[in-house]
Amino acid sequence: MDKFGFAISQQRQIDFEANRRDIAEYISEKEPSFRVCIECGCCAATCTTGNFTPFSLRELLILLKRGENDKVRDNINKCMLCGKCTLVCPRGVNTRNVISLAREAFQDRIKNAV
Amino acid sequence: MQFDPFIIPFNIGLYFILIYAVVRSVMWFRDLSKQDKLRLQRGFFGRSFGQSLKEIFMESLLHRKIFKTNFRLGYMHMSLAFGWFLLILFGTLEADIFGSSHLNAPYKAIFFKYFNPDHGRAGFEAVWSFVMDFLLAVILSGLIIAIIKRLYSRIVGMKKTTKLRPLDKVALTSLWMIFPSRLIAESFTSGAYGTGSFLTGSLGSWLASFLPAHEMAYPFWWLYSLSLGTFFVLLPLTRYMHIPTELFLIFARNSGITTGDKAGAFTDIQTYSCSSCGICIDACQLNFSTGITNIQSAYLLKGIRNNENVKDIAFNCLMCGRCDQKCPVGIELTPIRMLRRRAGETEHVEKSILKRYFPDKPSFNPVKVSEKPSFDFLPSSRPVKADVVYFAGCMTHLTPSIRNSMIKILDASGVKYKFIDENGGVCCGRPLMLAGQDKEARELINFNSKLILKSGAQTLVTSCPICYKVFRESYYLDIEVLHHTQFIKNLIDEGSLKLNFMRKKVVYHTPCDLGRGSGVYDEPRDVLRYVSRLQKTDFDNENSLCCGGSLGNMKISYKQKQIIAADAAARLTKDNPEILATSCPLCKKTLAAATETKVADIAEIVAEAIMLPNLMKEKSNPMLIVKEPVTI
Amino acid sequence: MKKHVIVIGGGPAGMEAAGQLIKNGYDVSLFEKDKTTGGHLNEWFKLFPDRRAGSEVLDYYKNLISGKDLKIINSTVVEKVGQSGGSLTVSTKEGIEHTADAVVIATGFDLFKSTRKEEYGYEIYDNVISSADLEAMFRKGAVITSEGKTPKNVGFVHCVGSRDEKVGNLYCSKLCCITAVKQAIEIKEHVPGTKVYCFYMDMRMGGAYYEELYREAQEEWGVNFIRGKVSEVSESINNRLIVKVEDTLAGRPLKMELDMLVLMAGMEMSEAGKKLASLTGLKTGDNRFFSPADHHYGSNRSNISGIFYAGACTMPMNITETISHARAAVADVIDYLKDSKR
Amino acid sequence: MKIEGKRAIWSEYQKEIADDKYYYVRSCIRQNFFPGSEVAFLKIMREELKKDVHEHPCHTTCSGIGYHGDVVPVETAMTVVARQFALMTEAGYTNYVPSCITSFGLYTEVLETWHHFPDVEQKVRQQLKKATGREFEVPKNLAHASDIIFKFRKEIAAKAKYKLINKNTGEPLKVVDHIGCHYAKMFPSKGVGGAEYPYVLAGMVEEWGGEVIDYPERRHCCGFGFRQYLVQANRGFSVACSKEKFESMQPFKPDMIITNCPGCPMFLDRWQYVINEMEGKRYGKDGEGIPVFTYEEVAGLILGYDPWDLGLQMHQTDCEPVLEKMGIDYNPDMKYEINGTITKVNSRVSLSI
Repeated sequence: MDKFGFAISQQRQIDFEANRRDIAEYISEKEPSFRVCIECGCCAATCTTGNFTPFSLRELLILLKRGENDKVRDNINKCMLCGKCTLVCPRGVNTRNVISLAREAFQDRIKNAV
Repeated sequence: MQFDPFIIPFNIGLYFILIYAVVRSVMWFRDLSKQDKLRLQRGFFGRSFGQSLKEIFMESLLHRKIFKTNFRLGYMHMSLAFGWFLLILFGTLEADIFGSSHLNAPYKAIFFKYFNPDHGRAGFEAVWSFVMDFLLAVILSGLIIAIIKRLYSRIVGMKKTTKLRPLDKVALTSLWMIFPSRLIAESFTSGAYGTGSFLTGSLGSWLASFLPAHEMAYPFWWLYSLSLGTFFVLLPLTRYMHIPTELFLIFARNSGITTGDKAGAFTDIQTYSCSSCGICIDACQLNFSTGITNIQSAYLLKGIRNNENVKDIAFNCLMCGRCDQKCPVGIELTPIRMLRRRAGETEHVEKSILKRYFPDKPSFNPVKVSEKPSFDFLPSSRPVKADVVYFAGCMTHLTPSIRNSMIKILDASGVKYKFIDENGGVCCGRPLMLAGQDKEARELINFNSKLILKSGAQTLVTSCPICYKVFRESYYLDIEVLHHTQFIKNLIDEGSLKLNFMRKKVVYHTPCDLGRGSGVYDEPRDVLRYVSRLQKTDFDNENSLCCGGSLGNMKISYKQKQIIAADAAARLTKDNPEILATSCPLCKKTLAAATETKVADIAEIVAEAIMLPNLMKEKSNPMLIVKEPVTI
Repeated sequence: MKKHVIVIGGGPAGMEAAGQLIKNGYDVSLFEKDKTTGGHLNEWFKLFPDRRAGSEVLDYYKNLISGKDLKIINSTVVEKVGQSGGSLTVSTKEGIEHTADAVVIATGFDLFKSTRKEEYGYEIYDNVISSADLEAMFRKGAVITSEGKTPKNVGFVHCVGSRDEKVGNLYCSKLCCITAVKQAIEIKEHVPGTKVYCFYMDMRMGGAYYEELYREAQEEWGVNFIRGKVSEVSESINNRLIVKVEDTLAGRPLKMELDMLVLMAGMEMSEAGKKLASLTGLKTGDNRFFSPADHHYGSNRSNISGIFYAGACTMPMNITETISHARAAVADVIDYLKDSKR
Repeated sequence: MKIEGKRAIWSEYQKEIADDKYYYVRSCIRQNFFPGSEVAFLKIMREELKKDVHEHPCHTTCSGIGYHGDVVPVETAMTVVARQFALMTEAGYTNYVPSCITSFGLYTEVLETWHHFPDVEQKVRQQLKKATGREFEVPKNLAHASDIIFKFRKEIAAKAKYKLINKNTGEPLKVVDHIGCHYAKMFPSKGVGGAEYPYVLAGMVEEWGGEVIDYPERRHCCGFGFRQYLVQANRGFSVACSKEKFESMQPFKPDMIITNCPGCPMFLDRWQYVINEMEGKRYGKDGEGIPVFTYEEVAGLILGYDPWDLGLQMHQTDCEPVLEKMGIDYNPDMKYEINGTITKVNSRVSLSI
């Protein structure tokens, strides 16, 4: 591709139309509290995993909602499910269930793919 | 030779169920692990045999435990089980004593009246008939309660999780028909011959007054036999399978077999031993605080038996263990649920009749998202040396006053310790296990184990019962693991912690994972008694409530948790204590938000009670402290 | 003899002030530039946060002045208030003068003209509409695109004409956020299957039950909120709107196709108010609204004695605040007329 | 799309453009990329419109390319600009007409700066005086060369031999107008039609019979961006910009692109070739490219100038499809005629860019 000594840069933009948002819809249906997140970041601030590695539940939840699923799938397993985020969430989001549902949804999609 | 064709259905049913019970028992035995087989053999031929017989009598027949919790329910179960047992016993004796021969085939006892219609006119025979009628009356009274209970639960709109399948309906109908058909058959025969005692005799003579009793009796004897036969044949397909299975369970349990963390024949036996009595539903806080009535253990086991997808049921549970404590059959409900969580989603399969008589072993394949390790980002741990290591736990970091109190106590007691997760540690792994992710949990367990072992400590102290349970059960640490309440108790006993007595009225809330989960009931209460005026509540020890904050439940909303917490707090603070004490950071946080009463961890109460001389050597004073290097 | 008070503007503030003044026994004349009183309230279908009908508040005003001797002069623009001796002279555009002992200015606000945010293509792209246009759709009971179809994806742009130096408005109009939330819910009510996205800079949910409504929008109606201001709008070959926004919390630019885009127009000092200010010599602030004598304890008084302010001519206000502000103005008028020695 | 809405905005962005006596300054890079364009401009102005257009031999770069490439500080740039103004003043002209969009942007920026900070202007005056001994007057009128053509678009249409109309179908050609970023994005009020919906090229296209396409990425930069293409490692970003535009305009099936900036036609033209080489993708009809023109070339074409005199053979994306559609009478064999001899050039030679 780098015929001329460079390659054409890839889009960084989230293409909302092209993305699959079915995982977010699945979670939202099973755990309605997923919808009331206001992205305050309290979860990420207290996160046990976030103490060791750049892991932000807030970011992952947004990416899920936008259908940017790859990054979520690559990172969601870093969660230890310790539940601190659930305790500090000002909106009462059942974060642990959201994560479990996300894992489940990815699992199902992997199954379907096979 | 006394014979009539109507006995054939009964005979088929009886011999079928006897053979089936033997075959199924052999299959279960075969599926047990090697150790468990050995245990069962020793148990069966050993001392626990007597214990098992006693238990069978007390529980399977008399239903003592159900009696204890619910008299009406207990009577119902006892009248049906013990009543029927006695009816068979007395019937057999009757056939033996008054029949034409000794050691009769079972049907002769069952249909004794048909073959000996003249029996029971006077004297000893009449007394015996009276006893038989009395037993029948007892059973029928139990049956009436059962029918009322069933109708009532429909009237009040309690939802059944699964619809009755056609075979279930047939089985249930046949069960309900057994005793009424016997009553009517015996009554007609008695009416025709002028025999029978207070029940069959009176009913018989009344029926005979306007019906041709002699002709009417025969079809009802057929019905009686058919009902018995049908019930016996269909029994393995219904929840009444619990009757034979429970016998096996009692022997297995008394031989020392436990559920453990692997599925197997014992789990299977327990699953089939549930009689769906509903006591677990009554014990469940999700039921009595939030009105969730379709996820309790009875439904879980029913779903597993029916091969349904029980994932949502499995995860909607506080894992508090209240039902385990109350289960009259002694099924290890919470461990079975844990196994089910690990299995994740299972597809519902409608099984063939044959498969339902001889089900496959339930598969418990854990959910795997990826083969990659999940936590390879964790840093390699640097060793710290200490006699005692203190692991606060994630939840304790959200309740800094507990953490600070523990530091104060440790400093005051002069123990040489290291605070290994001072700057935020790695989760103990139990939350992942509760979510069914054992493989991932194992990674965290390995990480923490290394950290603890490298410290060379002899004692591990934690403030969190969740951590405590998993440290004890799933970590292979060859050191003493103590919850801080136990540790404080030791310090007081040794005399290294001098405390003032505070005249405060305190009640104690036992955290689920510390109490029912780990069996630690006494030490926290001892410590509290040492420093305060500990009061009783209706929910002490094994009967303690869950605070509602449980990490075990993945499904309920925050609002529902709040309701459970408020309900629990209200019940615990009924007598207006000054402090609602607990020994779990999560319980403290949850309860504190749900009550006006001051909620405090035992560590906080103790830290406040430390005598001044102890405090003199307090090392946590920022002016005196020598900063240690970061430990993680 | 009764003292004469002239109220300029027949919106909620003016009506409230006039009604309360009549109650207190004054001779009151109300000048309204439009054919009818009611102001912007006439255009609003439902009000936040309880989504009651706007007409209910209009009915309240009807009751407030019914049977009272209030002189309403419609279709008349007041241009200037002059001082002569102890009394005030109110001059209309036609040059007719009216004398008054006190004047209450309640000229309210103008909705920001969305064409000024050129990049959003208001009045260029068919399905870019303003919040007021959407209210008109609600009143008609039909939320449809220009092609007459039911929109499947609807976006809301918050802060159009507010907090935007490029259009000269540094201030927050305060009501657009909650209006967007209210309208988002109403869209879901009208067209249940529609997906709604709100593009916001900050969610300013300061009023009573605003935050609760925001939560309701998320939880019960599934309205999506994306933090980031739309930078540009264009039209695809299929006549769908393409919006570009940065999802600031994801840290990534985002492109989305919509069937309808609603611009949450902010509030500006009314044109009539501006003219009145300059001809009368009333002070205005950097935000161009009337500048009250004191922001804390003199928010109804002007720099000219005898002239008072009521409502959104001093700053963006909701109906509740407008009514309270108008009542406070009446208190100031009463106080003023009692003290004056005439 | 409501065209009235656009017209309303266009009417708000009127700009004063001088009608004669122009001091014309050439662009550094256009002279190399599309030398025919500036020649065509002069020819149209002088011969068709009979205007006085002055060119000064001492004119140098305005330094805008260095300024935007972060190598020339603003004060230096201002002093260079001041020298150009001094040359204009010395020549006795007051209407300054740059050929380059970046120059136009820089001149506008400098004039605005001086307007708001007169002390800066004084300082620049002193510096120029010290360095060159020259003095200058600020131009009375600053207009980009495309503004001038816009102003006389009707006069040119009146003389036109061809229209932007497909001869075969009678339908207007679909034209993408691409405005250089520095034309109005920095100072919207200085551009005809403003920055959001610029009218300068759209006005010409409309007048000359074409139909302007409004496609989603019309605002996007061509990818020139100075810093981007100058550094080889950044060129991928430059191509990506052009590519985004092509992807966006493709569904509208444009017949051609018209531009008013030095860099835009260069990059929109050359990157089509590069994208095709790297990804095998073309954006025009039937696997062709989309021809890219400067506004002078388009004006020249409709006035009937020979395509090869206009330098259309310098384009990497072939222009012939548009010539065919317009029905222009041209000799394909003369495409590469140099000094009377036809040289065969393989246009597919892989260039090192």
